Amino acid sequence: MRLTELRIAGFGGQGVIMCASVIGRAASIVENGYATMTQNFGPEARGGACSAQLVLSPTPVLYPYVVQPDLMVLMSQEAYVKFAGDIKPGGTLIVERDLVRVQELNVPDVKVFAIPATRIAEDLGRKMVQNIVMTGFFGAISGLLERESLCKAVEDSVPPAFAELNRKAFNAGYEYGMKHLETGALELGEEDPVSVSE
Amino acid sequence: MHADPVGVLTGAHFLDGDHAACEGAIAAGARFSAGYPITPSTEVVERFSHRAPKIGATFIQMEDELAASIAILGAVWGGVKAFTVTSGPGFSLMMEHIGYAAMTETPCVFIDVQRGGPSTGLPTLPAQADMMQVKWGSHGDYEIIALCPNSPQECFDLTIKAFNFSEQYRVPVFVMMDEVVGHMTEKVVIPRAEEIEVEPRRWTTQDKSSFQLFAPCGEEQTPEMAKAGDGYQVHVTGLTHDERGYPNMTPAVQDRMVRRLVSKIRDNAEKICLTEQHDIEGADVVVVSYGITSRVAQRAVETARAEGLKVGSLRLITAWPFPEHIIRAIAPKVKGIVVAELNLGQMVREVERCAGGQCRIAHVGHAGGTVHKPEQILKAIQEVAR
Amino acid sequence: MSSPIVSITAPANPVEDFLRTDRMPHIWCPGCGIGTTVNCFTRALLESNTDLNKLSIVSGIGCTGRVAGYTNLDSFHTTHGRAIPFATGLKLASPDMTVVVYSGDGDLFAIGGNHLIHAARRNIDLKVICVNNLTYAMTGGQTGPATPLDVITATAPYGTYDPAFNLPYLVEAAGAVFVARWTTFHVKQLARSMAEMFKKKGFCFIEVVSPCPTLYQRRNKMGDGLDTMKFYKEMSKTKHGAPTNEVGLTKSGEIIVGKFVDRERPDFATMMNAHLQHELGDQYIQAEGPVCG
Amino acid sequence: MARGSVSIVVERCKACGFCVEFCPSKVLALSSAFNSKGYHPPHAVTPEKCSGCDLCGMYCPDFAIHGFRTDKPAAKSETEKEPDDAC
Repeated sequence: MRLTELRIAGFGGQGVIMCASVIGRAASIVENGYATMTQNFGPEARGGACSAQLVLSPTPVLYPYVVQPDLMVLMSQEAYVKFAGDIKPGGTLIVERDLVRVQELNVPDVKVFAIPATRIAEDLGRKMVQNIVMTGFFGAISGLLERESLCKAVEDSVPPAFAELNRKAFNAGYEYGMKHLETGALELGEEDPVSVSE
Repeated sequence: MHADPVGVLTGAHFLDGDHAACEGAIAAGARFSAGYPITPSTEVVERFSHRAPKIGATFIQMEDELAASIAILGAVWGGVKAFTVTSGPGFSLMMEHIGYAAMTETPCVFIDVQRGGPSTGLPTLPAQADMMQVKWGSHGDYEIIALCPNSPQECFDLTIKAFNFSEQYRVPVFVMMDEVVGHMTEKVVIPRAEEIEVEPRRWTTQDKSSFQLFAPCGEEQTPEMAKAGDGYQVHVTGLTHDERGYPNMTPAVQDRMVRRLVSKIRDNAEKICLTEQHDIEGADVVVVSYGITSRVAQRAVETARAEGLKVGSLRLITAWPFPEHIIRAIAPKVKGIVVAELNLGQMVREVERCAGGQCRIAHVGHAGGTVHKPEQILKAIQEVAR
Repeated sequence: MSSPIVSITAPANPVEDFLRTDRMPHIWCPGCGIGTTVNCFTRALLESNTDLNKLSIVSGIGCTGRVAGYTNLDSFHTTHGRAIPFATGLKLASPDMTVVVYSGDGDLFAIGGNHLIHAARRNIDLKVICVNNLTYAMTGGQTGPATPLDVITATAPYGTYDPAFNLPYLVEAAGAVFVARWTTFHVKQLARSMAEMFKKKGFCFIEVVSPCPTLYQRRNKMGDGLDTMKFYKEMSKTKHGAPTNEVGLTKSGEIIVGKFVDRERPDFATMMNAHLQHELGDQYIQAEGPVCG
Repeated sequence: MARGSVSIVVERCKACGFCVEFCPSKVLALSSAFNSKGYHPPHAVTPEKCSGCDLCGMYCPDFAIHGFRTDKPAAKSETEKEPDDAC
């Protein structure tokens, strides 16, 4: 694990905080590193937008906030517009393919990876596990944490009755990520394969 | 004694500070809480309301903070350990009962998750601006104990400590969190119950006819407790009272009683003052901070040391009683002390008072809403070290 | 002086056992009715065989607030207006305790009004005795929430013009299960009413109209304590079950007394325990009073 | 023959007169003597009429007087009414 600043954002109901919490749990409890999660509690974060910040580190985290994220998981267009430009040069953007239209950023060398997490979750029968699909995808793309650590954190975060479904969701996202890594990151501004349904 | 395992969620958890503080309270033996919702503290009692019915505890949501802050005192005299939770505006309403708890020597814990003020201020954003209010907010002379956690783990650990101090000294104890610490989520390790030291209430076994509810015992100058229903016919009043608890409004009794309320804490201050000190020996500059600011300050200290500056750090875990003896020892040996806090000048006054002009004091104030940038603190270190 | 008859075999005044006699004489003025209500209170405790080790008395601030200090019971003299929330905490932490709140009209209905209505709404098992002397007496006779219209007070030198609370009406509306009113003239009825209240579960309320000769009556040229007692005797009318909206007090009009409300409604703890038991089943662990270790 | 008697703690009395006024048998009157606070405590002017009903004790706001029976408690006769029934 290396010092990494993450932001995960989307709209309420997508399980943004849960996604961040699973990653933090995997890093700090399963892998015994350090993770500090904060959330945007300001009124500006209401009305749909929802965002969590996560600092992962091999040593204790001192400054609790994210200054310039190394990696962002953006699950809505609003979140993309609001946060994408804050990414660190050379950083990684992970987006929900059907909900985010990636646009040109004034930041060099940003890598973009997209996954239709909602659609995959729907195919699994429960739209609500989209955040866990996204967590799996994050795991594969970022390579920050062990696959097993994340999967264990997912299982520890959900009621036992839903463990199987969430494991499936996680694996689906992870597999999609591994395939995506083979084909490489998207170019910014690239229209295809991102399709925004309007 | 050890914690009751019924309430102890042994293991590693990924918890925010509010939830961790609730677990600390439960581990410490709290079995009653009365609350009134207020951001950013509400999660503490939300969790308690969820946990209470499964551990033989009671939660009641009261009609306001005045009610919450005295319902817990009623519960304490009914024989349980109790606490309430609030933030700035609610804390202002509770001031009356801080005085009442101090005057009646009622062991209890208040958790204040500080947000920006004055007034409604910044409900969802941090500050450390209740630090003087917690000490001086109620009228009259009294002493309290206030602890400042800087992580969810400490929200757990120090809430237990707060309950222990409250029983040891029969005094209200305050866990002075801030919004960042309250809402940040980190790993919290909850030990096994037998590894958690819990201070039991010091129930009296003295004779019913001669027991005095307010007669000091031991070097802690703290009276033993009896509860309603024990047959002691206790009388508890906020009026100036003698050792039996009877109102006695004379200058002599006032002097005797109030002096003891103050001295039981002041005389034991060195035992109560918890600090974390790094590299103070030989330092040119010492950075004093507490709560979330201590983490930000530590980053500044590390940068300064990397630049070759001789910088030490003093973290106030106990803010009240103020660790006067430590500041008095540091002041003559350093060029200056940098005090960083999320307010425009509160604990720095204590530092100035104790330093007594023997070194430079630089205050890095902040009106709240977010934490300092480490560079702000670094700049002050560099200036003082020059 | 002419010798009062003192029988050598005189049994002790039954009130003595309930008093902190080392604090007598008390601070109440000549002709004040608070002491009279204490007599009734102690007779009611005797009559109802209440376990005195399982009874606590909680007062707020004011003349009536001093009752807690004079009674040789577990007694709590709290802050102004907050006797009810203190008592709420005490009762919930100590469920087998009978908790009596003994305070005045200003304490309970002005500064403490919010607590009172919420405790009544929740039906917390508290026995509230409100000595209503129609004014803030301890502070010198200012207008209170129960001061009738057209009354001279220290802060209404030209007379009051803001309507008073009708205490039984308010308390009934808020949810109390037992509501009665007497005056300090009605000592036997008051004692009986209190004894009845001790046996009733839930939020119970007794208003006792009482003289404040030093401030209220004197300022309004209504004579002394004894004159006020005679006034109560003359103007009171017992109407059990009277609709509480018809029992509001005026400066010199009729005083309707009696038991107005006596109804059944599960109290807070009963509701809480039943509900949590239903929702959580075996997982529910009911709080069983003092635990402190 | 008196069936009861009263006991008075003169120093507690503040001479409100409640006991005198509401004694159903009119046993009491305020005395002309002072206690140490300058009040005139009551005394029994017709002690033979005292029934020991303790209504004085119920009324006394200063816990200064109470009544008690001196005879063996007998079954209540029909003429013996509870004093409060009058009010």
